[in-house]
Amino acid sequence: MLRRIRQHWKNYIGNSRMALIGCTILGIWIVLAVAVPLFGPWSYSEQNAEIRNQGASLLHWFGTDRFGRDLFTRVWYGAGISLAVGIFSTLINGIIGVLYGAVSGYAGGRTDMALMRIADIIYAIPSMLYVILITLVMGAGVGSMILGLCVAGWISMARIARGEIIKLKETEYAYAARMEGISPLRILLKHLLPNAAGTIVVNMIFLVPQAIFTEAFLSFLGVGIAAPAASLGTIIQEARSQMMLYPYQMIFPLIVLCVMLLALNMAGTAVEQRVGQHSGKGTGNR
Amino acid sequence: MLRYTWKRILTGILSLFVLVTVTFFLVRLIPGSPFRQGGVSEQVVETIEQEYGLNEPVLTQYFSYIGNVLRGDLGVSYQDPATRVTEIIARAWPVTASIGITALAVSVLLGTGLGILRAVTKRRFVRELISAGGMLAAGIPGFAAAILLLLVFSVKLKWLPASGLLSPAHYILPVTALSLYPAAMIARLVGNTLDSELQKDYVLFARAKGIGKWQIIFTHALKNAYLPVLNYIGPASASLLTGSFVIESIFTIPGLGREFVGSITNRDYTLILGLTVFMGAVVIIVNLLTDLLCAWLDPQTRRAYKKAGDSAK
Amino acid sequence: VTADPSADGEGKEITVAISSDTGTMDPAGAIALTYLAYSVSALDELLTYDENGDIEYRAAESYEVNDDSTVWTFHLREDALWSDGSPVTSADFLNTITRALDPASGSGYANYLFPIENAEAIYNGEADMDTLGVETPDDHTLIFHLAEPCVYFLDLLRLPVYTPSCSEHADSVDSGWDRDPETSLANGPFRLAEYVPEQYFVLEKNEYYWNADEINLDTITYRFFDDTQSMANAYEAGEVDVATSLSSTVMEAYEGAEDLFVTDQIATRYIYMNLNVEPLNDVRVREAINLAINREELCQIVGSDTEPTYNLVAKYMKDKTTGEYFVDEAEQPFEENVERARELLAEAGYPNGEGFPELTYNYPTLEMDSDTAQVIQEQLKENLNITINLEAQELQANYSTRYAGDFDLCRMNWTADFADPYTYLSMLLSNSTYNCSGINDSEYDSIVNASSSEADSVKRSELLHQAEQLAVGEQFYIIPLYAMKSVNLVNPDITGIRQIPASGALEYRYADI
Amino acid sequence: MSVLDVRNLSVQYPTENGAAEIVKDISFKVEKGEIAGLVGESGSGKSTAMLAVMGLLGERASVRYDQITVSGEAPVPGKNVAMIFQDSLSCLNPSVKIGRQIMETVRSRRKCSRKEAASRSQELLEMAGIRNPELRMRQYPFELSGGMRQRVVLAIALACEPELIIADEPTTALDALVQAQILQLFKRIVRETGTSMLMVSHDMGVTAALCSRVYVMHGGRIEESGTAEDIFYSPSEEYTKLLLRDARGGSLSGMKKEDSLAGQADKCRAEDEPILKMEHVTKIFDASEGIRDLSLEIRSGEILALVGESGSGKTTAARILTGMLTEDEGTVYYHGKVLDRRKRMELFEGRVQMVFQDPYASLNPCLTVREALAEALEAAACRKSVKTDRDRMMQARTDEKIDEMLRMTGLTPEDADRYPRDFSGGQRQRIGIARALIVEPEILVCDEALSSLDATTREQILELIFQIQRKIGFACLFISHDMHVVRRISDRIGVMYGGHIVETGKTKKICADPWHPYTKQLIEAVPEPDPIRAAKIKAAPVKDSADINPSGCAFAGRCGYAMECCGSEIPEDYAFEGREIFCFLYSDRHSGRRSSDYRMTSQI
Ligand SMILES: Nc1ncnc2c1ncn2[C@@H]1O[C@H](COP(=O)(O)OP(=O)(O)OP(=O)(O)O)[C@@H](O)[C@H]1O
Ligand SMILES: Nc1ncnc2c1ncn2[C@@H]1O[C@H](COP(=O)(O)OP(=O)(O)OP(=O)(O)O)[C@@H](O)[C@H]1O
Ligand SMILES: [Mg+2]
Ligand SMILES: [Mg+2]
Repeated sequence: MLRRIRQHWKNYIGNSRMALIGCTILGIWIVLAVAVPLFGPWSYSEQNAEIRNQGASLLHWFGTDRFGRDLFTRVWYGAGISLAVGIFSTLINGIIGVLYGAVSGYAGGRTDMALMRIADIIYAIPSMLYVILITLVMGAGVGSMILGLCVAGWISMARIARGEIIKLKETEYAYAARMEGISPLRILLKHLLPNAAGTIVVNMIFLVPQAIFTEAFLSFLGVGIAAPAASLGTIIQEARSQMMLYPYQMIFPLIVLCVMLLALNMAGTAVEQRVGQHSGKGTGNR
Repeated sequence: MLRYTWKRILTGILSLFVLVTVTFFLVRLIPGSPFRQGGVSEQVVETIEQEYGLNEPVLTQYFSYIGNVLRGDLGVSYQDPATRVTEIIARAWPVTASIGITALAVSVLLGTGLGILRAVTKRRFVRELISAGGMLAAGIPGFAAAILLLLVFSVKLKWLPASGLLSPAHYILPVTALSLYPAAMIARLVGNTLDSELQKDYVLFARAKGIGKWQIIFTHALKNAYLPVLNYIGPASASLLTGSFVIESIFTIPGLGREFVGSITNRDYTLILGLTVFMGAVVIIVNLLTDLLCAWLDPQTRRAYKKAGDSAK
Repeated sequence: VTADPSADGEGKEITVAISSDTGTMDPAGAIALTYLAYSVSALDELLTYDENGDIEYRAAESYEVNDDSTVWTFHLREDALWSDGSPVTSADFLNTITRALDPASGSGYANYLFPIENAEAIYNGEADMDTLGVETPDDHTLIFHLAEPCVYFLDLLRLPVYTPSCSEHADSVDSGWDRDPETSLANGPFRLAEYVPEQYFVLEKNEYYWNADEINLDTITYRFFDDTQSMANAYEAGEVDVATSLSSTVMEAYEGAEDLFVTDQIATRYIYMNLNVEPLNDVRVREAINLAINREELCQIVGSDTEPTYNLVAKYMKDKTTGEYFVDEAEQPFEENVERARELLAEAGYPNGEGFPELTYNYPTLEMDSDTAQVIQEQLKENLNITINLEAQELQANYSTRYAGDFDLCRMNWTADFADPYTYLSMLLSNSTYNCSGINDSEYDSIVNASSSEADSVKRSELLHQAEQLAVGEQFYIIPLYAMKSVNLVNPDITGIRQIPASGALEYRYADI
Repeated sequence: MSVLDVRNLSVQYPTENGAAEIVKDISFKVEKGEIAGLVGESGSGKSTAMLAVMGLLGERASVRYDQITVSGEAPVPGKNVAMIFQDSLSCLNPSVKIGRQIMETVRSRRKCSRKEAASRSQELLEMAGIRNPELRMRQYPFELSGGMRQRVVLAIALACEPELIIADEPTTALDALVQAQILQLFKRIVRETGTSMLMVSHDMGVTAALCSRVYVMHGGRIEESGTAEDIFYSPSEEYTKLLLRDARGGSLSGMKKEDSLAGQADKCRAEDEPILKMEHVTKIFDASEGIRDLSLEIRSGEILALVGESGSGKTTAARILTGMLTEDEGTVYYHGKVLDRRKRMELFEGRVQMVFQDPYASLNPCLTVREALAEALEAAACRKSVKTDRDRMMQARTDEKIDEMLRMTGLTPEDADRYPRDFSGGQRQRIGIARALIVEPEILVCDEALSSLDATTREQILELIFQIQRKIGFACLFISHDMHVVRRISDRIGVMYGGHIVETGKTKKICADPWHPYTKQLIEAVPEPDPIRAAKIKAAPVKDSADINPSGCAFAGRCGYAMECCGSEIPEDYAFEGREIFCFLYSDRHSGRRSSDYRMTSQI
């Protein structure tokens, strides 16, 4: 198992500097997002009218917001929510999308056609509609946000997975496996998916920033996380009206968000390059 | 090819029909009435709902709506009964389309240009600069970019107008904000695919033929490298053409996205449905065009399509 | 489009930022912000009150009323013309009224016609239009017969349903006449010159206006904005000359600047407590919650454009007879007191909040309400140790929730329709459509009803105060939170902008640059 | 002055563990109007050296040399030198029409109008032996057959009007007949235009047929150089001798095996029902390609070879047999039972295995060798449903079996835990064979399993298949376009043309005395690694595959003996002494009514 993990690490990350930087930043961000709200001296929701809108100080590193809440704690709390939303929705979308796309691509023919048209329709329904519906049924919160992102979020993944599977289905080793009499499910799981993994992983990594984007966008519209909890998107949105007076209230969360997305993009790009190299080496004749 | 196109159009129409159905019922599930406003009494709301047939069984409403849609009638906006939904689309879409297409053009040109530069340049510095720039641009959420642009260029520096779409200068900020992300993505894709395309034998052969570097890139490599890019541009242009609510609201642009969010907040059923149908149609048409364009660029796909069409006999 | 004072030949023009394009411009239709902005400059109502509370005659020259305030006769200006040169007649006023009484028109103000004889019956389809108590004996006389005495009838006259619409063009709400410069005629100082949906509309000076000499501006352009932030940006970028109803941060940002123009808004934000929900049916609990909220602190956080209020009637509404703020004439209904609140809660069976069920607070997804909700949640937690769950809803969904009475606590905001406390107090009547929290207090009902036929203004005032004290200070049916100011930015070069006393909105008809 | 003069050329590739010197200080020359050859095994650095000469290596490698001149000047690609690459499909841009690809070359060489360029391109295509150039110029590369593509590439090279054409394995992927045509063409071009040519190949036969001067390259060095006669008749270096021996297939042991095996197969055939049989199978792709009304049978223990030009439907037939494709019409029998066309692959239950052409694409890169082999075994075990309590024993046996199989295919058990990417092409092909054989199949299908390998490796693997076949005794369908190989390994040959079988029969007989006109051409076109004999090969005239007439004999258009009936009727199956032949020359109509003891002989 350990060997596998190390193998995968080597496969996907290698010794790329970019990946290292990206992963390190992500690691720091996750640690901060967990540790600051848990162990910090302030709580993300505690208000104090006396210290409203104070700039950065030794006591409050990012200053305070208009409720007198410590912005440092809030920003990291929000980063945690954003990351959680991003990562969980990506995982769910990834799993659903890959399975759906793989089945569709592997089955082919009418099944494929029907499944893909269903996906098209779901994709064409504006996401606002069902996000609102979900928040109405489940109430605003992280759960409904993730659910909302997952209604149509898996479709791009499904398309990618389908494309890969259709490509791989025709490879000679897939035929060889079928000739050995291995069951279709096993062929899918052992032969096709692992080989599509590179593309899938790359796309999944890029899916995380997209989910965070969408979450921030929905928060911007006001159908996001329920107050006083907040994601980075909501914190930025809340600070928008104060922008001219207290720009730091927007700048700090924005920087944290951008660095987070940047780190994810770096990791993704690094893996992408790596996977690209691989496929170049692995299957080509030259 | 023609057969395939027809088949795609037919499934497109079918999808559109299902889309209308699903949206119709989805919208009714959302609580709130289109006529309930600050000063309107419950009684009034009921009377008007009756007037518009909203108290009838949902199924009856559904069938009459479908009937109307088939006749090309998307109904009148509940919010503003003097205006037909088609009129609203007719005035909002050109606005959205004009920035959408400009943004698309900008991002395609910029993205492709930078992508090519990244793939071709021998200078490591330029390469990394473009990569880093792309990652940064892709890492700033659209709304944040829009707000920052607005703040810097129009509020602080007063160089560019902040709102509306009254003159060419008004286009600059929203188009910039809209094209940042797609441009970065396109640059990344073009860079990557071109990189691998330039490794291929036919490029080497073209060089052995004595063809110039730029001619190789433009007439040979780019054509092949553009397929995956097109697959990105397709959905991206669909979303640009159906309007970005955030950008439109930040820059006060009277486009489709804003109209759509407005229609949802107002529970303007006919408008929501009309816009959904329209946007769905745009998405489907854009996807179809992308596919056909891909086929045009890639003769092998075209052959596959021909086969798909034939075997459907 | 910016005003350019030096270019005299070009004409004087200003650009005003207003909120997004909603509703029709037909006074009998489902009107909203667009109409309000338009009518202020383009339409003359019969008469109105000026800043000092004196009557200013507009479309009417004079009026008479009988002793028991049931028959009101208005004499229209003979020289008043529509913007195409045709005369304004009493039939034009009747046109709006009859059309508004058709429920299909979707008029939100039709119920303000109900004091007129048979109006309600006609609206409900129980009577014929002929029976309506409005008479037009000649082109320049308009007589209203009221079913019951109504002392505040003059205040109603600025409502859309009482403004004229040219009977030649204004036929139905959905014919689109209201936005077409050809057919949308004005009897006021400005007329519609151009209307671009969702973007802007342009008013030009109406040369046929009877008082055209007093009017200085040539053009007013109204531009629609989705949110106050964009408006402020546009003002800052110099694209508009006037931006209204901005957020409170503008007040801080422009502190001391000439541009800042803060006006009082005749509005109250409060919370409905659902009397059908378990602990809230106990008046002690309601009182406890009311006393436990620290409104000073709340207003500090929500914004400097808010001021604590302990009344239902808007803080800045003036009593026309005295010229004073109405609420200042009586004692404050209650005082905040956390100690007392805790005692009350204990008396109600929840010492230190123990066993108190979690209540849900529904509010619309507006920034101000979201801020308010968070502060109240925190305060109640801290002061009473009770937990409030927050549920932000889209505005339209929030309305639905409210009408359905499907809430524990629900935000409410009321901006006066006309300048009389009755507009507030009538909301809590047991048969009011705005009473959605299950208030059913016959004592209260009788006091309020008595007030509307009380011709003596002092006595009437007393009755109204008494009613307010009963509802807010004894029964604690609601949680009043704060009154609001309107934060506006106005180009300092512009003079002569007035404020309409009834609503606090700005009026540009006498402005100059 | 020599046209090409290269002195002391060295090339280094930067790799993870330091720079690897691929080309080590080589010098060579090409004189005016001559065809020089560069031979050597795969990976010896031939292509690298050529790219270095062209100056196309770019930044990928560091190149050092004392001199590279083309007629005294520095080489300019597309001007004084042009190059033809090995794989014609990958050289042509798949998404650009042929015409455009030639015209741009013409126009980059001489400034002229579009029209002039078009007519010049047609001229060039005709010169390269392409009929109907107008049509071809409007087509995309994938619409052309391999041979035609190779001609297009040549036409493009000619468009450069170079003094020297470097051809890097231009015929390796082609069948013998087309190869012969191309070789003829090269000769003609050199003769007519006076262009010099440097021909890179690992095929000694091709080199012998074409070149007057030969350089032998090995491990980045030039081992030996001289005239063709010197090299082929009196090689001095050990390595050259080795190459020649492999090329002549002269290992006597191989011949012996063939004999003994053929005898054995003879015996089996008499009694056994065919294991796998297809009757009147038709498969049409698009409009006209594919196979038509094809019947074929494989008997237990025999090696049946399918030969024929590219696109004749060999692969299609094999794919239908194995179930990778479904036929449009016809039936496939397995041990006399009709096989359902959809589920064929599953019905075989692993008893039919295949070794694919591309050793790189036929192994799952995510599985180690052991995993891949174990999986095959497991699947086989599951089917036999031997699910007893001896599972543990099974595991041990599995490992044992894998080790044995690896040893048998010339790998070591330690290799089992490595991933396919850690192996060379030849090694991978061995793994592919191991995987196919470990489940002890009844039938093994090898589709061009050896054509991507160099002569030495090919020789080893050929031997391997042979040995194992003798040991296990499976039947084998062996598809190849290399007549040398086919001749040595197969018991029976099926010759295909245009989707039909034109002749089947015992290998020895067919090779010694081909009856069908096409077979004859095919066999004669094979170049021998012997300059004198190779120079004599003739090439049949070129025909586009589009000329195939569906209502008559497929070969009629190209056949020198075509009669009237050939164009209008499809010839039947005429069987004589274990030989079946589809040609009217052998019909009663042509040869007359015959008595029962009449001995048919070749009619041509
Ligand atoms: N870009 C590269 N980087 C590192 N090594 C390379 C590169 N290209 C080729 N090689 C190595 O150089 C060696 C010679 O390759 P080359 O293609 O010149 O061989 P060849 O003689 O043409 O073989 P073949 O007959 O198979 O075409 C091989 O071992 C190959 O692995
Ligand atoms: N999947 C396919 N789709 C369309 N046409 C095909 C397909 N597979 C094969 N063909 C066509 O069928 C014909 C026979 O092809 P096949 O691959 O069987 O030839 P082959 O004898 O194996 O040739 P080669 O020696 O080049 O491998 C060719 O003309 C080919 O273009
Ligand atoms: Mg080579
Ligand atoms: Mg083949």
